[in-house]
Amino acid sequence: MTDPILSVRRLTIDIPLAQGTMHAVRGIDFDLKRGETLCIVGESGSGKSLTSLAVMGLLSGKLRRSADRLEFAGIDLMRQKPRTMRSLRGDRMAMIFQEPMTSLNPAYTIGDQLAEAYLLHRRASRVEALARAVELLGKVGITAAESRLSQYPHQLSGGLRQRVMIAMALMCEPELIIADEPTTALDVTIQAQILRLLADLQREMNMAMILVTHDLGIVARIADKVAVMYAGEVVEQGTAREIFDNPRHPYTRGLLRCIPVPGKTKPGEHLGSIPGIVPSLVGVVEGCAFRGRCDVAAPSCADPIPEQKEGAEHAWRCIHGQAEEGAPA
Amino acid sequence: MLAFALKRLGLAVLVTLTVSLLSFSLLFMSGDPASAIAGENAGAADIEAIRTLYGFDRPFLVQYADWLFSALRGDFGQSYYFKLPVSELIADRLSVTMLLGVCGISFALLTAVPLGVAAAMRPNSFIDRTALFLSVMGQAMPSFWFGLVLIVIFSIRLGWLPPSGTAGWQNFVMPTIVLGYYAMPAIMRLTRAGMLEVLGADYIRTARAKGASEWRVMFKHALRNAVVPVVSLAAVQMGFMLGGSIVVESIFALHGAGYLAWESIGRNDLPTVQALILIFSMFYIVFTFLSDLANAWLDPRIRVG
Amino acid sequence: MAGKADDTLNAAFTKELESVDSYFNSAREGVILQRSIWDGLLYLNQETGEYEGNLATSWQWVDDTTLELKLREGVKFHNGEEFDADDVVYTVNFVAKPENGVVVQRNVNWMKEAVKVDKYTVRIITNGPFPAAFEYLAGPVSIYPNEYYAEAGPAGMALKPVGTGPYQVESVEPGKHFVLKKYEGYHDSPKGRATIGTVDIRTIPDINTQLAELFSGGLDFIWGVPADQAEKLEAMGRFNVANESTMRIGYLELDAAGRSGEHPIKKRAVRQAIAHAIDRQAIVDSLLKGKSKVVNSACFPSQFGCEQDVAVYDYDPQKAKALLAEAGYPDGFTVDFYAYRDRPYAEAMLSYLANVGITANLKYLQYSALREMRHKGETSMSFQTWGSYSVNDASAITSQFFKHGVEDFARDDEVKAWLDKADTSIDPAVRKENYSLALKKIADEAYWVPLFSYNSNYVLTQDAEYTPTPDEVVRFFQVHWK
Amino acid sequence: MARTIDTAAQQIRTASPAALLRRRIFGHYGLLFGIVVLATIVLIAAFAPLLTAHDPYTQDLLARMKPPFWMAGSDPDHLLGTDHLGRDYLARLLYGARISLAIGVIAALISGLIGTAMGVAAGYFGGRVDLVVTFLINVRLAMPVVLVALAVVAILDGSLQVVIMVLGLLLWDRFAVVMRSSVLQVRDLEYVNAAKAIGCSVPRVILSEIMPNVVNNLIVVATLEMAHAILLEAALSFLGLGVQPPTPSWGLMISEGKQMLLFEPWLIAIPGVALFVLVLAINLLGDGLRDVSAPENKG
Repeated sequence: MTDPILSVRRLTIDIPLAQGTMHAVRGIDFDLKRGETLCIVGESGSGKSLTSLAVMGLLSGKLRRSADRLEFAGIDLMRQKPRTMRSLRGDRMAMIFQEPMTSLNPAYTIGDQLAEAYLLHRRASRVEALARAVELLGKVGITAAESRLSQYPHQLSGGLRQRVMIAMALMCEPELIIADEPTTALDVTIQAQILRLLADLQREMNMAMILVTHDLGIVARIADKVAVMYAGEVVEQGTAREIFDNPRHPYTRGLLRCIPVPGKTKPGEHLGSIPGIVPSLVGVVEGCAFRGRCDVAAPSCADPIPEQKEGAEHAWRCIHGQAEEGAPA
Repeated sequence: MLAFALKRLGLAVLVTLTVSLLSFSLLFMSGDPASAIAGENAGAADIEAIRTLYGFDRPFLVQYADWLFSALRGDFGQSYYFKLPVSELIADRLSVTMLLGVCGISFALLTAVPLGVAAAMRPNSFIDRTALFLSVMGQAMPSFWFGLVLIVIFSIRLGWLPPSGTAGWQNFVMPTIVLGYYAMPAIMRLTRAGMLEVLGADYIRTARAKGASEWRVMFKHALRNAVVPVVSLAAVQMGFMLGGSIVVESIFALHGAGYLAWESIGRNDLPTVQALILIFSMFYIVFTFLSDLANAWLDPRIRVG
Repeated sequence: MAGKADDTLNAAFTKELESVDSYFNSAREGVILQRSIWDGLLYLNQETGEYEGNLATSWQWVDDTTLELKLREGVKFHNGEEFDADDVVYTVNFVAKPENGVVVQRNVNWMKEAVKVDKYTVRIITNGPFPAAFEYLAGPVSIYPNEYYAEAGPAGMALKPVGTGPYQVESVEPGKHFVLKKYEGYHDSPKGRATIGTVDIRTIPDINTQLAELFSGGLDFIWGVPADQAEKLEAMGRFNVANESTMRIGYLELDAAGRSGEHPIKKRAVRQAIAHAIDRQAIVDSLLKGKSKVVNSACFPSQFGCEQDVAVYDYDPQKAKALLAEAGYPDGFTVDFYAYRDRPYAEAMLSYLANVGITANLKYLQYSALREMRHKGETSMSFQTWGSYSVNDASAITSQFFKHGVEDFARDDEVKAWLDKADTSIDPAVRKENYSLALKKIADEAYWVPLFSYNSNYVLTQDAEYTPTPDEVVRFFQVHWK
Repeated sequence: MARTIDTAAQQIRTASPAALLRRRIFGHYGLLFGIVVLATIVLIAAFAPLLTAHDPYTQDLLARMKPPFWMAGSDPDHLLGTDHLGRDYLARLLYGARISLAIGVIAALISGLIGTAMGVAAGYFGGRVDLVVTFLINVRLAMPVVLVALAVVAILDGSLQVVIMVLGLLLWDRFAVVMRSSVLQVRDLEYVNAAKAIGCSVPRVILSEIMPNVVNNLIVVATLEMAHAILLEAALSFLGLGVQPPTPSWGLMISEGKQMLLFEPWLIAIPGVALFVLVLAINLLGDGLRDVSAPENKG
């Protein structure tokens, strides 16, 4: 096996607030290899988006990021100057955001915005950059690509804009692409097209991809690995097969309860709801954050929770798991 | 773009006509122009003769139309006071006022926009608070007071700048600051608010994700969008400044068009006042028209589709 | 910057002068320029009060309406044109024609025409006997070059004035900036030659700006400085401050004739009460200061015919109240009080009036607006001032306002008859007697409440000297460097 | 990103809306300052006769321009000295607060009524009404305010009523602009449509459904226009065409004191500072209200 292109250990993000520090992401680990797709799932506020922004180095100034390791292709992202980070972003790692309607600058043409990253990272003329833009627009399935270059974002539909966003992310053939809920703002029918497109391109260009999503149907279809986040922690991660077939964390199981048969969940279907509210992450958080909503909570859930492992990839944070259920083998 | 420009132009012409009609009727009510021209020792018969001679006895609308058509040819009549063609008189004074206005708005923009951007980049920082303080001061400080204070400091105490006149660039320093400071707060605040709003926008994150530098993000991606309302405001402020520079012109003895207008009101010099009100309103209209065009250029959502 | 070092006197006007052509402005600033740029036929010696020859060398009345003058030879205008009888004839005939629209008609409408006798002799024919003729010939009637004026007209003269005076005009920016240069070819006039090379005059409307310029050396000479500021300037010891009385007097114009309708002021007792109510001496002492004096007669004391032995209304609020009660207003009344200048003086008077029960509402208007109201007879009480155009003769003030014109609120036939007689007689004794009768009646009836004479403060840099005169005319040619 | 924090932060907000508002108000020093200072000035205006024994109109020509207490030669009887006619400066300042407040409040009321009516009509009805109103706003903006005000005051003489009326009739533009856009924003909201659907009359819909939702903006504009009117009156006074003496308006006091600016700067400094503080307080109040009612628009 090759080394992971992205390796994250004990990534922590703190948000200082007037009322105290909010521990939005609390020590998460994951690895991602070239050509792999990692899906991060979880409900709003679980820290999925922050995690992807942290990898890109795009957290706003007030947020504090720390990690034992945050390596991209052997580069320690924690220790890079902003300048180096800028040279990586848009070139070797790229990101697609969830709001195509607002993620494009209204003041510039599609062509300008597509060319920008290419011009920033490659020694290329504007003509070359635009040619590359046309090529990629074609790749993301936009017809009459040439004429689109001089159009402005407001002249395009949401689906087209998201295709443009994807093309923009791919301009420099990144090694890692992070897609943060790229389809939530779109029509259901278009969602499927866009996701299929993403998956195809990822395979074709042999990129590593992190896909942040709510949509378990998608996860089931395209994920190699899945990380389930809850209240700032990865409560369970493993290969897609492991997560869907053998979920160990009560939260994962809660999520999966509405999709009885993995692989048959329809695209666009949302996570089932689990009663109760997410606890405050401000101040010291001890024990399992899910215990307030958990059917199988025990007094020891308030103590630090050890990580349990099974095989090379599958890991979860719960006092239950192996002992209770037994290895499914 | 052309249709847009034409539409705005039509509106501009209509507004100009309305303003001129309003100002004409306002001044029509303001007293007997014949008596003003006749001077101190004129008898009733003299005044009557002048009234007929100048055509003040004709119906209001006829006089207005007459004036308007002459004005369209650039002929604003003779100043009752200076006995000179108004257009000649005004041309001379306007150059001072325009220069002052351009300097003033440039000063305002050159201080307000960087301050606003800096303040927006670091909300609640020292620079943000300084900018806020400056703008709050600017809004509450009467400009005549500020002008006189500057004279006391820079002309009398330090002797650096001449207090009055139009002899050289030094003469324009203080008037520019006073006039510019009047417009600065609003522009600063709008820039800051616009930048804050824009900096939170998703496309700024997109730009960062592409690896654009902070400088590029601020000035290429953010400012371009934040500046759209600022351009409109600056145009409005510029129009106000030209018409509102009376106080500044009077303090610094600049003999500009604003001061001329004020004096002409006192002298019942109607042709001059009418021409000036019309020209000031046209300035406003032209500036807003230009700013509309500039905005259309800056913001394709206005221009296209 | 300027001053003695480069032989330039920097001075300031407060108002924008409409036209440098002295016949086409009515402003004090215009008179000041006129005296420097042009000459009259005669000259009034301010010290002796005697008339001396200027462009004329001798003069005499041929009859009641014909004045013959011998002209000075060898005088040249600034543009090189030679001065002779043609210039006088052209100037007089031009300005005397009402349709040419000279602004201050009174200055010229006494002249019918001028007739050339020979190259250096002219006759001026007057419209009826006009005893004050010398006053005008030494004052506002200045002689223009006939050829140049015929070509340039008033508009050209305003932009590029040409005269015979001690200063010639270097540049004019209408209303804003005037530069005068010493005229090297000036004739041997009683005015004397200018000693300062350049006079640079800018219009600076704000008194604070004028003072700031003075402090920072941008100005060498300002005048009309209010009393309080002049006191402070004098205390600073950095400037020459001179005070001189002016011919301007302030007065309350009371509508005795009832032109503005029925109102208490029509009653004599009420007008007298108003006169008794105001402490004029206190206003002079505290506000006007300098050489100002309380005046009692409806003219400036030095003017010919200005009778001083008239009824005097002392400050006596009790008497004022008694007079009001007598007139049927024991509780006073309310009246609009119009004014156009010197707001503090007006305010001070309001307060005195309030003390005797008269509620006066101040209406502060622009001069022209107020004049229009007065011409229409809409004001029952207004605070006016009159400078007599520095003409040292009662005809320039009393006759101006009491001969049933639009500015006559007394409309007293008797007064008018006396004034007519005084104005048209050549005999000084007859004139004096009739002015006296008129002024006494005006005072007895309290048609006006004469208030005080004005004064003017002249402030110069320490490098320069100037002795002001009561006619309020600044003579640049008499300013000297120390 | 900011949004991410907001959503995150919102989760942990447990306080009630009222408590939150209270916290915002007391956390906003500008607003607090504005409220306290303005309230003080209003109280001073209301109780002026109790605060000084002097009458603001009584003059004493023998005691002119007595310096204020911090200068040598001051008279303990006249804490802030006397003016050019020997009137007590403190008394004039205290009574003057009434005039300046009256000018600000009434002018803002008049212009507020005009501007709101026009703006609401334009926003609510749209179409031709909107076109006409927008046109009128343009015309109004194109007129040079100071000049027109000067011209009108010069024609009609500068009594307090005239000055207030002129300012009121000239300053409605911002009301109209802001009200129009505010109404446009709420016009098609569900509850408005619901009110229309159940057959409420137009005035009723406007008064009970639309106005409550735009009143925040209205108040903010009103404060700013108040400040604007007060400053404009001072400028008119400076040019000699403001409120007539002997009314003790601050603008008039400045204009009277400016004559002695270079020698007795306190004459203009005292009313100048009072005017500055008043306008500052009103502006801070307006800014603060905007921040508190819509923190996302802070700026």
